[in-house]
Amino acid sequence: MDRLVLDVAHLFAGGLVLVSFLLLYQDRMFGLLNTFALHALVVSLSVAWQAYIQLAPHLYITAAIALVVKAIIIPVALHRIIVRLGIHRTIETVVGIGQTMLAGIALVALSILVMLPITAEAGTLAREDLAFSLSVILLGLLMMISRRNAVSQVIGFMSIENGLILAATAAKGMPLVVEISVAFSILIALIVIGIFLFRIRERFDTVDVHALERFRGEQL
Amino acid sequence: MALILDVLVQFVQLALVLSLAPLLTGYIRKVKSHLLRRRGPSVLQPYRDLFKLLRKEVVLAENASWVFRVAPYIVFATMLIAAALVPTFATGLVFSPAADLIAIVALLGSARFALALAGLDVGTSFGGIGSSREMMIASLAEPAMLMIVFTLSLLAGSTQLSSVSAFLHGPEVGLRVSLAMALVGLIMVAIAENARIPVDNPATHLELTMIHEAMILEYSGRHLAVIEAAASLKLLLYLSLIGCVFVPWGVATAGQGFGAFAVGLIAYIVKLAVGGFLLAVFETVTAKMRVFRVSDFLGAALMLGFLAALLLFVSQSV
Amino acid sequence: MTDLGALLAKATLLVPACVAALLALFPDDRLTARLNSLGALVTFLASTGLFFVRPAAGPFLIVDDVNVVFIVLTTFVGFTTSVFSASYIAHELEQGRLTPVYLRFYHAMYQTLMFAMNLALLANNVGLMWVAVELATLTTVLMVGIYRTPAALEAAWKYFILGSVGIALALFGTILVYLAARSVVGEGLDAMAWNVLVKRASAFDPALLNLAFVFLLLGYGTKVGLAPLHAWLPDAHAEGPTPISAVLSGLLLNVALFAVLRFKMVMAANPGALAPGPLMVTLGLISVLFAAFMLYRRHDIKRMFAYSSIEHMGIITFAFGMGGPIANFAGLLHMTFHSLTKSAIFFSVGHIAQVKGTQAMAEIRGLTVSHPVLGWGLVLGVITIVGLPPMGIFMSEFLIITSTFARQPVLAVALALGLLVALGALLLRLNGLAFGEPRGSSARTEASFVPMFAHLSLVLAAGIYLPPALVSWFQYVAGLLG
Amino acid sequence: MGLTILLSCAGILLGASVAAVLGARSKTTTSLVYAIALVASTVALGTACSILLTDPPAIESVQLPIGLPWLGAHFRLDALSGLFLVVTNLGSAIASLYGLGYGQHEQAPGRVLPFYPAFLAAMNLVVLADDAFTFLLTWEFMSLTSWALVMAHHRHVGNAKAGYIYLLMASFGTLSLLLALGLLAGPGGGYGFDAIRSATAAPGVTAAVLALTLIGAGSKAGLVPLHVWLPLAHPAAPSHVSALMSGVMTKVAVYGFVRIVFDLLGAPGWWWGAVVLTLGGVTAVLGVLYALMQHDLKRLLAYHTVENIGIIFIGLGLALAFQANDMRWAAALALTAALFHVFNHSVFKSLLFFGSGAVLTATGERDMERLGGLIHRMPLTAFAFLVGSTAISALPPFNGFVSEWLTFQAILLSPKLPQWLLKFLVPAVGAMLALSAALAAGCFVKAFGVTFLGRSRSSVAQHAKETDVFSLSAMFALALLCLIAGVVPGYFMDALAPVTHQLIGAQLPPQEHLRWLTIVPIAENRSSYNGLLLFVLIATSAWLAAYLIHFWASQQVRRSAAWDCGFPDASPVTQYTADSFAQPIRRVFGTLAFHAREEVHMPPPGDMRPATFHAHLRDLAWDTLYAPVERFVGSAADRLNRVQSWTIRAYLTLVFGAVVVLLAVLAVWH
Repeated sequence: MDRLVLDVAHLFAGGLVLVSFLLLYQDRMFGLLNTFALHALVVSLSVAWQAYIQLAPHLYITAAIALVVKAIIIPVALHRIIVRLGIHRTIETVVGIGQTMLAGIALVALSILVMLPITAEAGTLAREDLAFSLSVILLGLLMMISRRNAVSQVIGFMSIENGLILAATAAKGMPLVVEISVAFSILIALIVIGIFLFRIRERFDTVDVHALERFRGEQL
Repeated sequence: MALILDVLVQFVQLALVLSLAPLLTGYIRKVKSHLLRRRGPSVLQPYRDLFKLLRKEVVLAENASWVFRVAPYIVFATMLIAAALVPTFATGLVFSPAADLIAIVALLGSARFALALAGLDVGTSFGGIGSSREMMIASLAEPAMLMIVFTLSLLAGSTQLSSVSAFLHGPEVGLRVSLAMALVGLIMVAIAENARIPVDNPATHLELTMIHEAMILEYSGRHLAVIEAAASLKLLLYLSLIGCVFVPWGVATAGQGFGAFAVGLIAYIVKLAVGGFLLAVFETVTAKMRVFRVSDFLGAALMLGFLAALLLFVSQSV
Repeated sequence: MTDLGALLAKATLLVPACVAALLALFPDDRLTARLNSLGALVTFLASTGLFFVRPAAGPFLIVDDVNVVFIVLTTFVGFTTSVFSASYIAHELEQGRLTPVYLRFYHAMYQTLMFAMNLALLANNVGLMWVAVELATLTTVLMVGIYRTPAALEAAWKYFILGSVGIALALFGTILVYLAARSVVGEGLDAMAWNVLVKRASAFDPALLNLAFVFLLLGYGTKVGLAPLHAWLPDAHAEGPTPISAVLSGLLLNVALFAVLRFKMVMAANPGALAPGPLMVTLGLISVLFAAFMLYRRHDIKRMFAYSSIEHMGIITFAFGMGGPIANFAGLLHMTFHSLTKSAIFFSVGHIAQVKGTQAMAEIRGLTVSHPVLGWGLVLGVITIVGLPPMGIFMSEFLIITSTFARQPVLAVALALGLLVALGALLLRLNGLAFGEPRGSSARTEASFVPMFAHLSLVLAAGIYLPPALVSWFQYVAGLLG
Repeated sequence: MGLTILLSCAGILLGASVAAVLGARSKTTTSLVYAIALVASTVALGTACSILLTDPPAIESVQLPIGLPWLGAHFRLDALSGLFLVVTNLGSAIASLYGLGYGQHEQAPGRVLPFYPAFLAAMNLVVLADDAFTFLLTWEFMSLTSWALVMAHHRHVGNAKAGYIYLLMASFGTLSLLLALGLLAGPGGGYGFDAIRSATAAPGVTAAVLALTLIGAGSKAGLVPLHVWLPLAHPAAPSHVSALMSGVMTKVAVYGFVRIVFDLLGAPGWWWGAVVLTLGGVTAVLGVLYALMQHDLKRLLAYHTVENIGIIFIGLGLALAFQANDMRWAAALALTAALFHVFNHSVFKSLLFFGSGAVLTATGERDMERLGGLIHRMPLTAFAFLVGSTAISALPPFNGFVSEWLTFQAILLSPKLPQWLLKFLVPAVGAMLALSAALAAGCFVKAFGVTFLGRSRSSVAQHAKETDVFSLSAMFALALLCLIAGVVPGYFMDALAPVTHQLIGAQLPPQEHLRWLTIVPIAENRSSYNGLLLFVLIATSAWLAAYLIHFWASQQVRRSAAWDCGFPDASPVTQYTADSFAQPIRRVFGTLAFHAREEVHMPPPGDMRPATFHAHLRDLAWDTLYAPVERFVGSAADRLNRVQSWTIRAYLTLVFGAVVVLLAVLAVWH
């Protein structure tokens, strides 16, 4: 029984990393949204599984939030925004998809390398899971810096958050998980609203006033 | 009692230098004119000039301030005291502890300071020329002089003139290269300081070449007389300095009695005569140099003095 | 006694929260400023009570030697800033840069921010502390963007994104700490209670702690504004309302640094963990040197002092990184003095920018002639911040440099050069701002100078005489910091 | 007891400065502040004198519960601090007396009065401080207050820049002193001077400390090449403050050097002397050459301070060299010379700055090219200034000569030094000293002659009025002091004996009992000097000559136009100017010392354009040391400044990079 339980948990964690790679791979906006929905789905599933095996019903709330907010509402909202603001349907990348994937693999390797020294008595959550969530976080960061679109950057950030939720829920008996996930959802909601309010079409840095900053004081 | 006697001797020397100075000037002029196949004025001419000038009234420029009127007396007094402190016929006089060689050099500096100020006082361009050139020359001549002083005092282990000449009189001096350098340097400095050819020409009034004469251009009457007297005192001072340091023979020491004093006196006058003659010959055979060559001339003197001192520093190892 | 302490602690948290709610609902825009100051004053008084009576450490809240000084400092600066903000905001209303609606919003947010910071300081639960810091971030983001100029929105947005990433990193670190603690302490709240963590830290898994500290340092370090994580800080200071700049520099940076310090104590308590010193020293030194050079080409007065905040955060981090009783003591001292001084400087800068109608330093000249009090206040503040005596910062910098020089001469020389470069830049600007022929409007200011001079005189007094109680507190905490 | 009085004097002064902030408006405040300062510093002066003259000097120390918490503020009063307190408070007292009159002309008293007493207090406290923290705090506070005074006239062009450079250099110096004391204190933080004294430092440490102290104290005292701020800052301040900065504050810097190197650092190595000597010699010559090239009176005086600092450091270097070779009495002689020069320079430099201040108030001019003929308008000021010029030119019978004479005597002892480097170095330095002395005379012929003599070069100079009685009394007090210290130096040298005894363990033979007050530093037959006798002889013979001539010969005087080789009444423009006076010396030394270039544009005959002459001088120290640093900082700032305008994605990349790097480090660390 126990063996199986852990394997399922690992399955979800590994799946999340896989989906993160899929996110990195996407070059069309809508495909990205769908993949992110999948990402959120996997997270909610793993959270639910953790709730089940830890007998921690409050985790179901987190799972529900993940499912509703991130797998449904936000993708839909972003879909609307893209249509409304007429954002390009293709994703501008800084470096080619290929290099990004390679970098991603390197990051996964790094996170595993970092996790190696951790002694196994870290509990039921073995190093692998921790390594997985860390790699999800790093992949999310990589996505944020390798994509030029605001939307894809937001999605990168949300995948980071998924990784955090994964780690938090899998950390058995961690208090305040629900509160934290709620707080995070607020954050994300604000970001999405921000995109909408600030009419940010393509990038975070469309209005880059400081590029204009010229020094007008007396020289040294 | 003994103190009074010492003071008396001191004042004798004071009177001696005061009376001999114009004579020396006249004598040098006489020798020069003989060398030029002229008869020339009598050796007593300087005295006559002085008394003539003393009786004349003073013509002051409107702008002249008290500095202009006081300076001549300061110069004269300083020069007189300095000359009186250099041993002429006897060393170890009662006032000689008051000032050693360095102090005497500084006294000459004070006199120069006063005269340069006087040159600037009236506010004419020539006075300015004179003062600024005089200070330029002094800025090189004084260090050279001090270097020579270093050399002598390092040899004698004292800056006190009496001790120096006593030491150089003594046996353990021998012949030293630094002494030779010092002598040459001292002569060069003396020529520059007394405004003799080739540095300056005491007889010229050609505006652009004047140095010393330009400073005192505005002086007349008794002031001029006092300044002239001071100038001749300065010449005498340098000659007697060279004499008592480099040819210390015959100089009496205090308290040796009148016989020794008489010998010293004769020796001193002989030295003055020889020195004056050599100076006259030198001035006759050389030509005056451009003002801005003077710096090289005095730079050479400074180098000589410095080398002399350095040699002694290096040779004196403990 | 302790129940009274608990009451005070609760008051410190609840008063701002309630006042915030009240202000959000309160229609009248004339009284709001006063109410704001009043609330801040009550909070301050309540927190000063904590000096004398302390509650027992609960699972969520704790008052101990480590945070009591900072909580009092925070509430005090919060109060003085609210007084300053009253006169500042009135002027903004006249100028029409803010509408009454935004004013309500502003005051509500101000109290929320106070609540968040007090919570972060009082939190015993590291998760709670994280939530509080996130809340503080959100509120400040909203206030930075309150003027809704393109520049302000840009700054707010930059702050928002970078802050969120930092927060995310910090959360991962927090989770790791919990994991490290769980296997020793057991599941549940205790594994996140800070006092328990420190007690039991020696048994934790060092590898997990190391990983955790890396994330916590980077996460909260983003909030501290250490280079190269600093990017949000200058613009956020420059574009927001000046009271918020004062609170940001004076308090929020301190709170974030305080979070880092708490975890440094855990690290120090564990023999197997890597020494956090080198990391902090490196980050601190980078920040000092970077900020020092950045100071030269500034033309916006508020942005310049924001960079100076980066510099000083660097100094403090450097000091804690060096460790040892003297350096830690100096670091704590420097935290206190910096928050007082920098907020005072922003008070004067706020009035200056208002009366001159610009933040461009090239347009501001000869303040000591046109506005003597304001100008000399600025001069005094700058002289204090660059560490000239007899102000307190001279003492802390003296201790940091001398204690470092005996151990790591190279680092000390590098730090000293950084300080010198920064001093050169700030004095150069000060010359232009305070002296020479006055330029720009010389209208009278109806400013309240009390907060500014209160802060500066406190720093001055501390530079000459430190009360023994304070000294013993700092020495105790310095010992904990290892 | 004495320490208590001194500390309370400092306290009173600080209180006065706080009070002055409140009541800076009214005229009465001015008089009040200066009166308080006068009284306080006079009391302090008396106390310090009594300390210095009690034999053996009592060492008092006290610890106040302020400053560093676990250390407290230590203050100590010994012979050394006693001497420098005398210098400080003498300068302060007379400057305050001068300020009673001069301060009335101040346009912005609010910018002077609050800082002036604080400045005085700071200087006193530096000399009294007995632990590293208090020392540095008061030291930097002294810089800060003097900076505020420099900024008093911030609207004049260049003053703000001068203040900026000054405060920057001062902080630089303080930082290096801080490092030096940090080295001495060690990791344990033994900041007390007694702890430092008892500890013994490693050779490498002592070398570093000496270098840092030379930088720190030297930058405040104005050693070349750290002097650049001095000629900018000192003239910018109000004149009595310039006098204090030039005459007294530089001496406090010397005190810092002496305290650390002679007292705290332990037995010197012989090469210390070599380093200090070289710096001193170079400083002396370059300082006076710079001074000669100036035509701004106050700046000339400021540059000349650099020269005197050089002379003082020559003495100190000799003392170090002798002490290292255990020639204690020679070291005592050199140290006495240096310390006596410290006193003398503080006296006549203050006098000269007071004179320049009187000229400034009378004419509103600092530029000598627009002055001249002032001796007719302000005779008393002119007389006092003349005395000061004579004294600073090291001419007998004034005090400047005595200290230089002692320095020469010390140099003449140095052949006994075994080290070869010193054998070559010392005569060279001696030549430099002689050169600088001679140049100084030229410099002050120019300063006095162009300013006070000749004909007025501008209408302001024509209508100048004599200055007020307070300023005059201050100047004449100092002039009298110059003469007294010159004619009876024996008493002063005896007063210095306890200091040399404290620092070196030897002292000169007592001078005051010798016949006719002759001073004999070493031995009767070696060297001796008697200023009194010289003065009396010169005065009497001058007076006698004048009297006799006027009595026997003639005393008529006729005023007429100047003869001037027969040129008809040339205008005052044709007088020698300051620049033309310096031209021969510029030709001789200038090309070497500061790449002097002269440009003459002589239009062809018949052309109406005026001929022009330009002399270009460069400050080599600035070109070679400071300009590169300035350029580096500027370019580094420009490079880094690009970061300011990056995009958010770039910043995120920075964060990401930081994470990855730290994780990699962590991975490697295991």
